[in-house]
Amino acid sequence: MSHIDLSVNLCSIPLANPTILASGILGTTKAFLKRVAENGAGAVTIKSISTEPREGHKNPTVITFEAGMLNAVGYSNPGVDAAAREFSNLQDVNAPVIASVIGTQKGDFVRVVEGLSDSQFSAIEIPLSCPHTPGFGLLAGQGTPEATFAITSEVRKVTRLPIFVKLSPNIPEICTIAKAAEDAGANAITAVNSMGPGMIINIEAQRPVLSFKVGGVTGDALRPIAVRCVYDLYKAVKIPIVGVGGISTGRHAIEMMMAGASAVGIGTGVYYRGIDVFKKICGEMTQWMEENGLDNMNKIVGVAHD
Amino acid sequence: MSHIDLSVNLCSIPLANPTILASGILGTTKAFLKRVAENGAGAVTIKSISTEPREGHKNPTVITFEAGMLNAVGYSNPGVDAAAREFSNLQDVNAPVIASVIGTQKGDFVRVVEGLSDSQFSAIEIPLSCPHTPGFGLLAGQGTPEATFAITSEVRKVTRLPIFVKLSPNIPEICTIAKAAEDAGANAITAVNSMGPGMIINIEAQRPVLSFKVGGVTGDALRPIAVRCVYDLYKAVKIPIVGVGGISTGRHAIEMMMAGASAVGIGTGVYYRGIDVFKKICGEMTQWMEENGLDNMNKIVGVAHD
Amino acid sequence: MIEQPTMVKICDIVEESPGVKTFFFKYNLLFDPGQFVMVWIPLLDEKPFTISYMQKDIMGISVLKRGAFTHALHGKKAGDLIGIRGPYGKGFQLHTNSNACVVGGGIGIASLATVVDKLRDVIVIQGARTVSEIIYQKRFQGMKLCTEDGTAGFKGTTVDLLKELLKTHNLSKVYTCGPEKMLYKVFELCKNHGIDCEVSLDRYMKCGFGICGQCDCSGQRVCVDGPVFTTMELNTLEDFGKTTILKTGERVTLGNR
Amino acid sequence: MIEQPTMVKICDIVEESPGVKTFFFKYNLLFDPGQFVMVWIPLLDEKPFTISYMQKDIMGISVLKRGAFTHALHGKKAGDLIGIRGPYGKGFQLHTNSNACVVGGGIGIASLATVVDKLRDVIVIQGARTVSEIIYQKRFQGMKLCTEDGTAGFKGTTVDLLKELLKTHNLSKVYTCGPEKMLYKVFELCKNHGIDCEVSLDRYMKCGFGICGQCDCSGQRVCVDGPVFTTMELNTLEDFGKTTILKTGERVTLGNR
Ligand SMILES: Cc1cc2nc3c(=O)[nH]c(=O)nc-3n(C[C@H](O)[C@H](O)[C@H](O)COP(=O)(O)OP(=O)(O)OC[C@H]3O[C@@H](n4cnc5c(N)ncnc54)[C@H](O)[C@@H]3O)c2cc1C
Ligand SMILES: Cc1cc2nc3c(=O)[nH]c(=O)nc-3n(C[C@H](O)[C@H](O)[C@H](O)COP(=O)(O)OP(=O)(O)OC[C@H]3O[C@@H](n4cnc5c(N)ncnc54)[C@H](O)[C@@H]3O)c2cc1C
Ligand SMILES: Cc1cc2nc3c(=O)[nH]c(=O)nc-3n(C[C@H](O)[C@H](O)[C@H](O)COP(=O)(O)O)c2cc1C
Ligand SMILES: Cc1cc2nc3c(=O)[nH]c(=O)nc-3n(C[C@H](O)[C@H](O)[C@H](O)COP(=O)(O)O)c2cc1C
Ligand code: FES
Ligand code: FES
Repeated sequence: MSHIDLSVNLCSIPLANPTILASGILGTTKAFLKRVAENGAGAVTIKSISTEPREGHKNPTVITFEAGMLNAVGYSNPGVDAAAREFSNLQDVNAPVIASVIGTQKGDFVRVVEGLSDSQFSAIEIPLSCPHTPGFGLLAGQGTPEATFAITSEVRKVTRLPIFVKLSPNIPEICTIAKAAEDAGANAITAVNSMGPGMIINIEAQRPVLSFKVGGVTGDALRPIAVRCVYDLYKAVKIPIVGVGGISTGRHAIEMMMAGASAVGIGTGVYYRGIDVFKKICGEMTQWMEENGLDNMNKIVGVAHD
Repeated sequence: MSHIDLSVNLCSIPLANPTILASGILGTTKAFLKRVAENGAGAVTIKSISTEPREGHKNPTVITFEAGMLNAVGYSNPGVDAAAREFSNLQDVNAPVIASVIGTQKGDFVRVVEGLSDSQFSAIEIPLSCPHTPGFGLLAGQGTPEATFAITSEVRKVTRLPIFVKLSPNIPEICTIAKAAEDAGANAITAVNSMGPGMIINIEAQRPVLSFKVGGVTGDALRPIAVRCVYDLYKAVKIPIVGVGGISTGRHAIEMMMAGASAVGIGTGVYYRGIDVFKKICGEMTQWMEENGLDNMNKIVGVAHD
Repeated sequence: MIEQPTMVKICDIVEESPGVKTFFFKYNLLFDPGQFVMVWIPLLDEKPFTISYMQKDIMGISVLKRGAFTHALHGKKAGDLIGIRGPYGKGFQLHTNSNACVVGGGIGIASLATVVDKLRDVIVIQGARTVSEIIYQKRFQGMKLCTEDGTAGFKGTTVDLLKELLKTHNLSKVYTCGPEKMLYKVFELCKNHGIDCEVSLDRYMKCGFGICGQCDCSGQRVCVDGPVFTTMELNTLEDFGKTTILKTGERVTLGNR
Repeated sequence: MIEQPTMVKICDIVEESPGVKTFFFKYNLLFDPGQFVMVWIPLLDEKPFTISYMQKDIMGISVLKRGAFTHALHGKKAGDLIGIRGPYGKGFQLHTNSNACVVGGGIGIASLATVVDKLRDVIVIQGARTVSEIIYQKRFQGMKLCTEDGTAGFKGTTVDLLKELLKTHNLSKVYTCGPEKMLYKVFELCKNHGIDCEVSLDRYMKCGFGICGQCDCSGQRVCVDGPVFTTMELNTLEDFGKTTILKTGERVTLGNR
């Protein structure tokens, strides 16, 4: 196995392998980040942080269905001050840590980035694409090219860390928005956030199951949509792409990278296959590459394009 | 079982039950329509017809994955003249038949509707929402409120049959478009068409599987999105809604109707459960209604709303 | 395992004490003692409760009235529907041939009840603030009680009572659930006596299946990796007995109860 | 069953005749004689072919060069990859204890080849326009041949030859595949003689799994309900021998071949 090299260099951040824990999955505490890194993730992302603490939506907030998962957690988070305490001394985590930063106003993003600047984060991710939290993302108009440009530019001014802008799969003009992010100085695109929103109704209760009624769809259902987004983005922007959506096997990861992703985010996969999904995916990738005579990730990224 | 009444009245068309064969599934020949009706469908829709014959995209055109199906058939159809021959004497079909009419220009819709006017269709469906055929639907800008209004108005002038406007789940402003259709004289909304598009890459071939590269996602993956669209539309328009997307069981059908659908379209369900999926769904609905003490569809439509 | 909430009809309600009611419903769910279900009241909320009764195809949960959700649950009547999904988590490991003792503080006894049902030959300690809070008195005859105010049984805490017991009994296993400060003391006491201990922890929960990251205890997901942890595991959990995570995700020092 | 095209490596290619090549690949697929796979050439197209060889874990398809796709297939070399999914459809029902005859017209013999392999003791008729089109001569020794131009075997059609055969043989079952006009004649002939007949039909195919509606024959999906139909079924198929459906979905009268 030794001659297969899974490492990637993402905006000058060296990752031992291309699997990244997606934001909002387990990334609530430093202890979880450590555990996920021990289970093989090449990098880990914290759950999104806002200026003030947020309780999020009431339960049920996450529910599974035949084809994936539906969630409306509502960006619960302890706020930037408590987060700065929780995520200190990040060198203890055995993989680069990406901060996820949210806000309702441009200034919020700046305040959170500044509040986290003493922590040893390796990059800042800004999701402008949540489909189910009032005041944030799509519900606050952050998913337009203009807003994306404006927010990214502000964040650019206050950090020298790589900025990843996270986009929604819902928007037909995903490439236009990605270009706006690139123009504003983003260093990578994270594609994609959850899609929809969707709704699941419990027919005996005659009511939507999620307390927020609707939630973002993730997992298997999202994968073909995410792969298409990454395929389109690969042609549209020059900066690298982190492909996220429905990845839970080595084959899925390779598919996403062939579409054009330089690394892959994994969320719902933790549910499908356990916390060691990262190790499993890397093992499967290594085996497939051996069988198919490929020895490093450059032979894979973007090769599905003519 | 006899006291349970599944019948619905959709724009004055009496249906023995709310299950409708969705457009593009088996609706290529009159023989298939007959067979599907014999297998319990309350109504059947023909595969979309354009003015001229179309070969559609090359194969692979339809492919399944863990969470549903991906298709880019490319609107293959024999054109309106051959269709008028194929779909004559529709009284032989033991259920109302809905014509699906497509065009690249407003005038095309009119020509097709007129060309089919001697057949005994019960309604005209106009899908303005295909995500994967150049010249049609979303790829031709037909999914805007303006285009929807314009096309629906033209069709309204040349037919007295009920008009169903079929919408895409991709578009955040689905309610605005539905209202435009309603204002232009549509009698029902069909929600939804396939979503995405999505892409599946064969990693050994290093190429997208569909010859058109991308295709619309249907089946289980689509259901929560479709249910949410119908839930939103139910609040936005007064005309009835035909809920389509990922329905393959009686529970799914009831869920869609509780969201606000007056009837349900079934496509990918034919793959999941066979041609008799209509009978199976009706049986399951009847049994569930018995167990839950409900005896007709009025007790179900829209009840998930507060 | 039920993935999505399934509505079940409450078929019986038993008032165990002024503050605690047990809700029974017909459902045949395979579960291990110590596992829990998420209970849903549509339009309100959904919260975790351990299965406290299992008789053929009748299950029960015993609920202490605390805040909005448990108040609403206490307002339910027989015939009403509630949603359940689960069972979730890792339950207790039962060894029938050991001298075991079950130590329940407050409503914690509900999480231990099916352990007692299964092991039968086991010492049961139930602690409460006062006599009116004691539950399951008919169910577990011969239970050793303790109350803070001395209104029933031993006057003092469950830890004090367990200490007494250890003077005369040779225990090989202790199962415990209750306020975390108490759990920590029981755990320490057992460690000092070389007794194997299994502890059921309590953290704020959302998903219940290990995804949302809400229920952290030193990198363990209490909903999936717990709620029951063994002595060996507890040795590595720095947060145990010290900090917990609020609904916002904020880490706070554990209160005294 | 393979849902999505799986790339397999061509391990051997045999030229059966100037126009027909058999492509072998390693793959262990359970299938019934008469079932088919969809063969994919990335960036080009994907079309149906019956499995014509099955030896342990080596499968083969025999392909007649006709248009763009089969030309491209004929250009493949050993070591090249092609995609396959399937097997699809309903195959032949084999009864080993019957006096069976297999009647193949043109490349239709490929669809019948594994029937012959399985039944062994069976009369095989292969018809072609001329001797150079005859295939499988070594594979099926004692095959009865017929050619339109008389360059090999009986001069005339397979139907003529079958008629001759019926004078001396008592057949209880006929399996047939080839041009539909021929199939219809074989079916009629068998009906007149009270012989059970199974016919493999050919329709333009897209999905292969019964969804797209392309392959209609009187309401039967040739890809799922067929391609093999029995005498009883054929009696109800009005389109059989009369009309077929083009790629556009247009219904046309069947040509003479
Ligand atoms: C694994 C597990 C098993 C439990 N089993 C039982 C049981 O058998 N019987 C019983 O009465 N109680 C049990 N609980 C506690 C029960 O979940 C809470 O009492 C209940 O959620 C309180 O809700 P409330 O709205 O009435 O009160 P609130 O006023 O909202 O809260 C009161 C207390 O309950 C805790 N709590 C509230 N919501 C949650 C939540 N979603 N997850 C965890 N804790 C919460 C709060 O932290 C607070 O300390 C269990 C908890 C866990 C984690
Ligand atoms: C169930 C089934 C099994 C078959 N098995 C074999 C076999 O074992 N060996 C073999 O050589 N051929 C077989 N065929 C026929 C084979 O699919 C066609 O010869 C091939 O598709 C021709 O493609 P082309 O591009 O080379 O020719 P084209 O010029 O495109 O077409 C030539 C002829 O093939 C038919 N054809 C083309 N595409 C398709 C399609 N997608 N589906 C069905 N027919 C098509 C056309 O109707 C036309 O009559 C089978 C067909 C079916 C339906
Ligand atoms: C329970 C849950 C919570 C999430 N929370 C966040 C979040 O806080 N911030 C964010 O950017 N994305 C969030 N996401 C989206 C994921 O990061 C990811 O983009 C999405 O789940 C698709 O990937 P997957 O299919 O691998 O899960 C969340 C997803 C889930 C399932
Ligand atoms: C193979 C296939 C072909 C389709 N063709 C059409 C079409 O011609 N016209 C149309 O309006 N919708 C078409 N659709 C969309 C369906 O009518 C339906 O809206 C969609 O499949 C969602 O429903 P489902 O999840 O039940 O399949 C097609 C779908 C599939 C799977
Ligand atoms: S409650 Fe979500 S991870 Fe435990
Ligand atoms: S090929 Fe699609 S239904 Fe037969």
